[in-house]
Amino acid sequence: MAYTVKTQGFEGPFDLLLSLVARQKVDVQELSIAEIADQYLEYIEKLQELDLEVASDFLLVAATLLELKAASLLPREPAYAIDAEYEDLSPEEARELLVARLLEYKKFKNAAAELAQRFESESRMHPRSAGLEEPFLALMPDYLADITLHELAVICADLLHRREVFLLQAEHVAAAPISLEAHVDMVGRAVEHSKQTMFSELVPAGAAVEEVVVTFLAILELYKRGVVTIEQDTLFGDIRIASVKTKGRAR
Amino acid sequence: MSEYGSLRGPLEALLFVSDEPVSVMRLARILEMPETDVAQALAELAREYAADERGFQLREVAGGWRLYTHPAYHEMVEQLVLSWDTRRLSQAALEALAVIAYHQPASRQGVNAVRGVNSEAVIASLIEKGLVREVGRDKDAGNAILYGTTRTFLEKFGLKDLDDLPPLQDFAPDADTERAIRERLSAMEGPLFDDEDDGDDDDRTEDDDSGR
Amino acid sequence: MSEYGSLRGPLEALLFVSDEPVSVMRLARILEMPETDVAQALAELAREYAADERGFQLREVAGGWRLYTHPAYHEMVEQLVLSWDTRRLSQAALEALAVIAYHQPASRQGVNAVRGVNSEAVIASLIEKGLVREVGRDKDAGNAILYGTTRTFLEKFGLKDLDDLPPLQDFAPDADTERAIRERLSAMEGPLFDDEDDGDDDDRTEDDDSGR
Repeated sequence: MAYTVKTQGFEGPFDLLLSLVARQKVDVQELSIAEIADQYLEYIEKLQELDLEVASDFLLVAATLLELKAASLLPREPAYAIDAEYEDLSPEEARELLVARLLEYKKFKNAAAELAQRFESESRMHPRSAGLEEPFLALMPDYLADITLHELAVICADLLHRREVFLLQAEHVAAAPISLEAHVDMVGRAVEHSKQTMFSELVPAGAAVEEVVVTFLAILELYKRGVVTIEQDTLFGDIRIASVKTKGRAR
Repeated sequence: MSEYGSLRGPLEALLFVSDEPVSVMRLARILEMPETDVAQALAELAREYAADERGFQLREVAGGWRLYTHPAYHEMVEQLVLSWDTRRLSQAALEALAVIAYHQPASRQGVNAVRGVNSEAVIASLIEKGLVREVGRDKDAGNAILYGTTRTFLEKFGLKDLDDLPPLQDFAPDADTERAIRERLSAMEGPLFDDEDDGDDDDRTEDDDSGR
Repeated sequence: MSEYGSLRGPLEALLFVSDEPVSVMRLARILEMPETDVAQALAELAREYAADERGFQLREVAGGWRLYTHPAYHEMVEQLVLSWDTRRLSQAALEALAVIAYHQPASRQGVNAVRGVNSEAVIASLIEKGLVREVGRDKDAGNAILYGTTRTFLEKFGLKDLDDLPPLQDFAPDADTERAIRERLSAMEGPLFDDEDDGDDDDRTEDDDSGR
């Protein structure tokens, strides 16, 4: 699985899930969160030398897997649910829903492959787009009749602008501005300050799923660095995070 | 056939100067001939080019007819003219495009729902490439922008019209794939249905993970 | 004749995409055939087009061979050109003109790159209108022709000189302008299936087909 994630550019969580499914059983409970987190961090470090698009796909997939994982571990509060649709469903129903969505996605993925093929074969045929022969050029309608300088400038600016937007908005990257390191700092400070804290206190009510996931990641990172201890009394229960320095075991 | 004989020259001349597909209607108007005759002559001409192994071909795309070079000569043609538009479309772009093409008018949310991923940037790039455009608003969904494909889309993908798209059903994963997904998706329980033993009509679904 | 048979297809494809005379030498190099064979095949092809009363002709002009529409059909071609959609033309022409005005001297490839589409024909028409002219060659880019604006351009837009062009920064479009431009751009796209009788589809983008 580590190999899979590393070497392929996936088009989102459904794509990755499909691929995993083709290879092995996928049990969200069994996903190794540490492995994903390690790869995630490793990937971020490499970002500069990598194809941004592929990299952002990976980040998205990693974040989504963590999201799935987090959702399976955390209390089933609305904010933690993967998707509102999955709430209040029995495991069987949830699975059926996911199966349906994967099948639907697979259908479009196949259609996209067909489109790619068409695009490819189409690019081997060149239409004639040579300029008109001289005798006809003068006949072209006077299409610049009422054009003002202002319009001309706006059009040029817009062309450049369109291009910039296109170049800057590498896929997905803009959508996830949450910095893991920032969260690590923030959670680290919070824990240090109050000796111990509960996970539910770290994430404000109504926080975005990404926020929850990154906070969760931050805890794991702090644990890995030996800064905090983590305890969870019951499955799906709240998580107690305590600063290692104080060895606080208050209760 | 004599109709064709008299139409061939003019048709060739008109098609030769056009820089976009020309509709039968427009050709008929200029030629002052019934559209049916013109349409027949066009089809005949296309056949003739193919049969004679010409260097160019006549194809019906995007609601009109247009001359193209024969794909066999692509490499040579590329030595003479720089093709300016060979940027390939990413997998993401193709997926979003497929959803919009088949579900149009489609909202961004609709595309997101199918792909399981935010498609805003991808849609923006499809618009930038002229393949997709805003076609309206969904009053029932907070005035969400609705997208559809453009004529450029039809041209770039060699489609006569939207009905020329292969039926979406053709791309539905087969029963085996479906069962595999169901069985393997989760260790929660065993397979729910294990009595679907339809033969494997196509297994393209299994291993076509398009590497990039 | 068999030589001719194997050369005809490739030759037709190459001539088809060229908008300027192509020399026998160049064709021979691409085809990897002796120049004499190529020259013979060209002459043969020209004869064939004439004998078959094609809509186009192959003529040897200064510098090489080039396809032309047959003069017999010039009136029809004129009608077709006159029927071209002004809005489509103007959008394309304006974009090319804007890019050349602000980035001169600009090569065709440069204009293509900014516009994302081929601009050959558009530039030809701007030259014809006297708004754009060749101003030099780019030695670093295979001697590509460089274009700039003309005095006619300055006069038409009431400019003293090029420094008089409004700075582009002033036109970083705000959201509203951008939307307006975008809508205009997509209106230029034209309806999907019928490309004439445009009527007024300028506001088509708003909400006419949002139902579904």
